Amino acid sequence: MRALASRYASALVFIVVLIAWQLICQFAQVPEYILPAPSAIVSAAIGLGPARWFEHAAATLQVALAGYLVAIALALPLAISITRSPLLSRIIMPWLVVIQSTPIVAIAPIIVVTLGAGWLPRVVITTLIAFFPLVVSTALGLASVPAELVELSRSLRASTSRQYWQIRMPYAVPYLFSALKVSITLAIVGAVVAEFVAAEKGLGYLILFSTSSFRVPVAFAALALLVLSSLVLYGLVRWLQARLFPWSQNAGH
Amino acid sequence: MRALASRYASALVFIVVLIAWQLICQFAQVPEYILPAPSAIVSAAIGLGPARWFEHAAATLQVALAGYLVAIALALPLAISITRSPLLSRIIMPWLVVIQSTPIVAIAPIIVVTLGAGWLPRVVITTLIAFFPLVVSTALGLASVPAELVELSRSLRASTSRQYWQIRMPYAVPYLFSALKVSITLAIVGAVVAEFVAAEKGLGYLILFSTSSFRVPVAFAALALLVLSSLVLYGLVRWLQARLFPWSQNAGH
Amino acid sequence: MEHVIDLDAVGQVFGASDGGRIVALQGVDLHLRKNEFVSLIGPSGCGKSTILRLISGLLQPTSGQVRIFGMPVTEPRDEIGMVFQKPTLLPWLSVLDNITFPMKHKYGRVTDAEHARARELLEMIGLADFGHKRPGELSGGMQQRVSIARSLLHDPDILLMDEPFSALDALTRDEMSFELLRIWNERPKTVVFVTHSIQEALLLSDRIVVMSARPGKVDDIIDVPLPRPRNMATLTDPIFTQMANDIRVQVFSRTPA
Amino acid sequence: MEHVIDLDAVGQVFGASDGGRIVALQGVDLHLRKNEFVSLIGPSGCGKSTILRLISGLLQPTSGQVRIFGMPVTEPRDEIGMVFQKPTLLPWLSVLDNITFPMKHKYGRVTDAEHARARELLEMIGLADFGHKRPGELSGGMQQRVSIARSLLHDPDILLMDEPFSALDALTRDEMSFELLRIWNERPKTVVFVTHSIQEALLLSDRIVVMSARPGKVDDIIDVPLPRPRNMATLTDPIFTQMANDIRVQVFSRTPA
Amino acid sequence: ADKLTVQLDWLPGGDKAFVYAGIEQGFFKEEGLEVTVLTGRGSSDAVTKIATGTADVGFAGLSALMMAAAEADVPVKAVMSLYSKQPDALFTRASSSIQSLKDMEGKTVAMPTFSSSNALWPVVLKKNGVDVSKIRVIKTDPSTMAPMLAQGRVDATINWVTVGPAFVDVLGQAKQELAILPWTQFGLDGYGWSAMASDKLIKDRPEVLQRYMRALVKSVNFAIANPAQAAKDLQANVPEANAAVVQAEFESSIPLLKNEVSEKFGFGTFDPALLQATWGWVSQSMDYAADKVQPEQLVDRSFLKP
Ligand SMILES: Nc1ncnc2c1ncn2[C@@H]1O[C@H](COP(=O)(O)OP(=O)(O)OP(=O)(O)O)[C@@H](O)[C@H]1O
Ligand SMILES: Nc1ncnc2c1ncn2[C@@H]1O[C@H](COP(=O)(O)OP(=O)(O)OP(=O)(O)O)[C@@H](O)[C@H]1O
Ligand SMILES: [Mg+2]
Ligand SMILES: [Mg+2]
Repeated sequence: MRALASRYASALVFIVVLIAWQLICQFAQVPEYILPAPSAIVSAAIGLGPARWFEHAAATLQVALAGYLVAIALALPLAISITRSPLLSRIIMPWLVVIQSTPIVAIAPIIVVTLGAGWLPRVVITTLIAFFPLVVSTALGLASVPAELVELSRSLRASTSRQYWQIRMPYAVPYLFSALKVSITLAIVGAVVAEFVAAEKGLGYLILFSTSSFRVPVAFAALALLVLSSLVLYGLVRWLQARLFPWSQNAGH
Repeated sequence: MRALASRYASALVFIVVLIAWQLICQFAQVPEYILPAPSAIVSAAIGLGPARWFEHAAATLQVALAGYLVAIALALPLAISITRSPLLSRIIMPWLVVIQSTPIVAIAPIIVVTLGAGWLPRVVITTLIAFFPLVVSTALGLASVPAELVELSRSLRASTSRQYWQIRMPYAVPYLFSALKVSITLAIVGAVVAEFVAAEKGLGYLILFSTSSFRVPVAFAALALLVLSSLVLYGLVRWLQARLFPWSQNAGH
Repeated sequence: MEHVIDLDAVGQVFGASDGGRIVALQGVDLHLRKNEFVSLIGPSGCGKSTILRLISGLLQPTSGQVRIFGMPVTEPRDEIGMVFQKPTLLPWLSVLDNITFPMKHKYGRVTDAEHARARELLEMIGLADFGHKRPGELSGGMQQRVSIARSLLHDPDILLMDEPFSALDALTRDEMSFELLRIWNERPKTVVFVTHSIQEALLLSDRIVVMSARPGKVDDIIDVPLPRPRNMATLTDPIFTQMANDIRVQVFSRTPA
Repeated sequence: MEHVIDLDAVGQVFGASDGGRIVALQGVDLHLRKNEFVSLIGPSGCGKSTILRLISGLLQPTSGQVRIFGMPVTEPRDEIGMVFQKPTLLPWLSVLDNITFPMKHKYGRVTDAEHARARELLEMIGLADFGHKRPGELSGGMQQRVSIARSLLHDPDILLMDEPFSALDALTRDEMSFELLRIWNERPKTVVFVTHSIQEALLLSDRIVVMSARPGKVDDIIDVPLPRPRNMATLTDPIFTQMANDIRVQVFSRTPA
Repeated sequence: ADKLTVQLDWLPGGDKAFVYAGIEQGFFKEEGLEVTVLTGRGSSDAVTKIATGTADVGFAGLSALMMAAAEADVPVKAVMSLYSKQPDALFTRASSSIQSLKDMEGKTVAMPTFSSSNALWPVVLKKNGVDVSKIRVIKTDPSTMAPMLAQGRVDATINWVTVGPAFVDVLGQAKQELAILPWTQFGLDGYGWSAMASDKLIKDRPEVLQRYMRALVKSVNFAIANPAQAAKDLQANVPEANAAVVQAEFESSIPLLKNEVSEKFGFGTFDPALLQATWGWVSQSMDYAADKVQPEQLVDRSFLKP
C-alpha cells in the first residue's frame, strides 16, 4: 500500500492538483479568460478535432526534435574543442555566451529574412536556444575526469580521440544526460518561440493565435499538449539513459 | 609574442569579426533595417545619450539580478529536496519540467493580470526561466558525491544538513557554478522576455520599441549592451568561483 | 566480561550488476570484549571490510544480527571511529582541516584543544610541514597517514581500522604501530584492526581472527599471550617468531581465494 | 651492457597550493639494464611514485634528464606498461573489459587471443567468477589484482609497478610474485617495482634501490646475488634471510620521513 | 499560374477575412494567381518582409511604411488604401465614466508595446488639450489587454476597433460592457491599413500585381457583401478560428473600408491631402522633420485602375 502510493505519488499529486484547480475555478468563479477550468480546456480541445491537433503538435515536435538533434550535433564537438584547447576555449566561450544571451526574438527577423519563411529558421532558433546548456555541462563533464584516469590513458599513448571516446565521454555521460534533460525542454520552448516569430501552424502558433483572440481555453489545451510532449520526451531521455548507460544513473563513480 | 596573441585571442577575434561585419555591410549594401553596420549602431547609441541608456540598462539588470537571486534561492533547496528523497523527487521533478517547458509568453496574461504590470511579474518571469538548469545541475552534483565520502559522513553520524553543507555542497560546487553560468545568461534573456510582455523601460522594451518603429540600429545598440552585460556578469560568476572556490575550477577532484 | 561487539550468525549477500549474487559472509560469529585489540586477517575478498562496515552500522546484514553494547545496530553510532581502506580525504580541505573534519562534521565546531591535538597528530605522522597542503599533493602513504590521524583525533569507544598501514614502509609502519599502542594504552578502547601482516597482528592484538574466503567465514580465533606493553623487543621474542610461523603455516595451508 | 632506462641528476620540484614548493626528488642517478628486475624501496613520500611517473613520461623532470633506450623522454611511450598505486579501474566497464582495456584503448580492438589471455589472467589472479562484475563490487585487494592483470595483458618492454601487492594477503602475494617471475622469465622485460616489503624486493629483484626522503634521493643500490629461478625455497635461503636483516638494519638506522 | 506570396501584418483575425474569401471564392485563381499567405507579427514585421523579398505583397499600416521610409530606404510601395480612417481606438468599460480623452486624466491605460498607436497617443492627447503626464501608461502584451480591462486592472486599453468583438466576448464573461471611443472622434484622420507591394514586383511583374489587385478588390467587395461567407472561408483555412467572432470582427472593419472618405475619393485611392495629413501625424509623433519623407513617393497609384 505504502510502496504503491509512493510509486504513483506523482500521478496522485497530479490528480489532486487537477481536482483542486477545477474546484477553485468553479467556486471562486475565476474567469475563463484568465484561468479556464480543466473541464473547459478539455471541451475546447475536443472542439478543435484530433486531426488539427495532430497537425499542430506534429509541426512543433518536428521543429523541436530537429533543433534538438542539431544542438546535440553542434554541442558535443564544441564541448570537446573547449576542453581540448584553452586557446579555443578562450575564443569560443565568449561567443557562445554572446549567442546564449542574445534574446532570440530580437534577432528573429534577421534569421527569418536570411533563411526564408520555411522550417529552417525555426530549427535554427530552436537550436540556438537549446544548445548552450549542452556545451557547458558536457564540457564540465569532460574536464572533470579524475586525473588518474587521464594518466592511464596517457600512459597507454592512446590517441586523443580514443581518450575522449573511451574515457572522457563515458565519464561525462551523467553530465551529458543532465544537460540533455534541460535541453529537451528548452528545445520545445525554442520551437514555440520560433512559432511566435514566424509560423502558420504549430502549438506555439496556436497559443499565440488563441490568446490574441482571447480564447484562453484553446491556448491552455495547446499548452497542456505542449507540456505533455515535454514530459514524454523528458521521460524518453531518462529511459534512454537507463537503457544505454545504466551505470550512469546514480552517478558518483 | 605567441603567448600574447593567445592571451588576447578572444579580443583579437572579436575585432576581426567587427571589421568584417562593417565591411560586409558597406560593400554588400546590407539594408540597415536588416543588419546595421557597427558604425551605424555606434552612432545610434550615441544619439540616445548615456543617461537614457543607463536608465534602460539599470531597469533590465535589476530585474535580471533579482530574478537570478530568487532562482538561486529556490533552486538550492529544491535540488537538496530532490536528492534527499526519491519520493519528493518523483513528485517535484515532473512539476519542474512542466514549469520549464511552459512557454512563458503563453501564461503572460495570467502573470500580468494576477501580479499587476509592475516589476513583480518581470522578476517572476525571469526566475521561471532561469531556475531549472540550476536545479538539475545542482541535484546532479549533490547526487554524484562518491559513495565513500557519504559513508565517511554517515560513519560520523553527522546530521543530514551537515552532510549537505560540508560534503555534498562543496563537492557540487563545480556543478553549481556550471549552472550559475548558464543561468545568468538565461536571467538576462528572461528579463528581456519579461519586458516584451510588460514594461515601460529596459533594454528589452527598447529593442521591441525600436524594431517596431524601424530604428534597427538602436535595437542593435540595445542588443549589444545586453550582450555586454551578459558577458560581464558571466565573467563575474567565473571570477567569484575562482575567488571563493579555487579548487573547484579544474574540477576532477 | 561483558561483550562490546557481537556478531551472531551474520551473513551478507550482495546482488551484483550482472544479476549474480555474491556471498560475502556466511555464519560469522564474533564476540569482542571491552577494550580488546582484535585483528582480522584473511585472504583478499574474504569479507574483512564487510565486517567492519557491518559493525560500523554502514551496512545491515542480510541474515543474523550485529549488536553493540547489546543493542542491535541499525545505523552508524556515535562511539565508533573508522579508518577506511581507501584514505577518503576531502580534496578541497587542507591536510589539517581534513584531520579536524570529524569534529567539524559531528559538532559543527573545532575547539582550540582539538586544533592543538591535530597539530600533534600531524607531527606524529611525520607530516608537520604538510598541514596546509591539499590531499592531492601527498603521496599515497602520506594520505593514508592523514586518514589515520583523522580517526585518532576524537576518542571513540570503538576504533575500526581497515588496513591502515598497507601503504607504509616498514619503519614508518612500526612507528605508527607503537604510537597506536601507546594511544590505546592511554585511552583504552575496543579496536578492530584489519591487516595482511601477521607480524603486525601479533604485535598489536589480544586476539587474531583468521578468516577464509568463498564464502567469507571465521576459521580460527587465536589468543596472543605476548606480554604488554609491547615494544621493539617483542619483535624478537621467541613466542612471537614461533606464533608468526604457526599462523603462516596455517594460512598457507588453505586454498587461495 | 646497454642501458634501457637512464636518470641523470634528475630533480623534481612541485609547486603546492599553499604557495610552497615540495622538493620531491634531488640529484637522482639511475641506470637500468635491459631485462633487469629492479625494486625501489624507501620511506613513504620519498619519491618512488614520482620516479615511475618520470620514467613513464607522464611527468617531465624539473632538472636533469630521463632517457629510455638512450632517447630523452618527452611524453609517454609505447613500450611501457604501468600499474598505478591506486587501482585506477574504469567503473563503467566489467572486470574483463577493464583487463582488455589497454588493447581497446591503444589499438581500438581486442583480438580473440587477447580475450583468451584476459580470461587466463583472470584465472591467475583468482577472480574467474568475477569477470562480469563491476569494479565497485570488488574488494580493495581484488581491484588491485585486476589492475595487475591489466598491465600483464600486453607485453611491454618496460613494466612499471607501483606497490602492486600492497593490499594482498601473504599467500596471494607470494602466488602473485611467483606468477610475475614466471611471466618475466617467459617474456623478459625490464621491470621497475615499488614495494615496502624487503622480502618481496629480495625475492623478485636483481637489484634493489634504497631511497631516502626529504628530499628524495637514492641512498644505495644493492645487488641481489640469489640464484634464479627463485621459488618457495629461496625464502628460506640463508643469504635471503641475511640480506633481509641487513637491509632492515640499514633502513631502520635512518631517521624517519 | 503565377505564384504570389501575401504577407499579413498579424494573425488571421476577422479583419483579414476578405483575403481568405478571395482564395475560397476563387478570385485569385480566376486571375491565374496561386497565393501563399504568411502570417505576420505587426506592421513593421510585414513591411520588412516585403522589403526583403520574403513576400511579394502584403498589408500593413501606412504609418509603418512612413516610419520605415523615414529611417531607411525601403523598397516597398503602398498600392491601395484599405482603411481610409484610422482604426485606433480607446476601449473602456461602459460602466466607467470615460466619455472623452479628458476623462482619462488620473486613469490608467494599457497599450501594446510595439503598436504604432503608442507614438500617436501623446499627439492625439495634445491635440485635445490633455496633459500626457496625468495618465498612467502600462505597456503589455496584447493578449493581456482584454483580461486586464475586464478585471478592472486598467481603465482603458488602446486597440484597433477591429478587435472589439473579441473584447465584447471577454468583458461579457465579467458581466461588463465594452465602450469603444475611436480616435477619429478626437480628430485623428488619415489612411490606415493599406495594401503594399515590393518595388521588385512592381518593376519585374507589373501585370501580375495588376491581376492581384483586381482579385483583391473583388475579394473585399465580396466580403463586405457576404461577411458570413467570408468568415466561413477564413475558417476553412484556419480551423481554430471562431466563425461568429470572425464575422463580427470583419463587420466592425467595414466602416473603415467603406465610409464617407472612400465615397468621396473612391475605394483604394490615396488622396494627396489626406496622405499628407497621415504623414503629418507620423512626423509629429516620431519627431521627424516635416520634409523628411515625401509621402507621394511611398504610394504607387498606377495599379488602381482595373
Ligand atoms: N558493494 C558490493 N557489491 C557487491 N559485492 C560486494 C560489494 N562489496 C563487497 N562485495 C563482495 O564481498 C566480498 C568481500 O569483500 P570485502 O571488501 O569485505 O573483502 P576484504 O576482505 O576487505 O578484501 P580485501 O582484503 O581485498 O580488502 C568480495 O567478494 C566482494 O566482491
Ligand atoms: N602533484 C603533486 N603536487 C605536489 N606535490 C606532490 C605531487 N605529487 C607528489 N608530490 C610530493 O612529492 C613527494 C614524493 O611523492 P611520491 O608520491 O613520489 O612518494 P612515494 O615515494 O611514492 O610515497 P608513497 O610510498 O607514500 O607512495 C611527496 O612529498 C609529495 O608530497
Ligand atoms: Mg577490504
Ligand atoms: Mg607512491
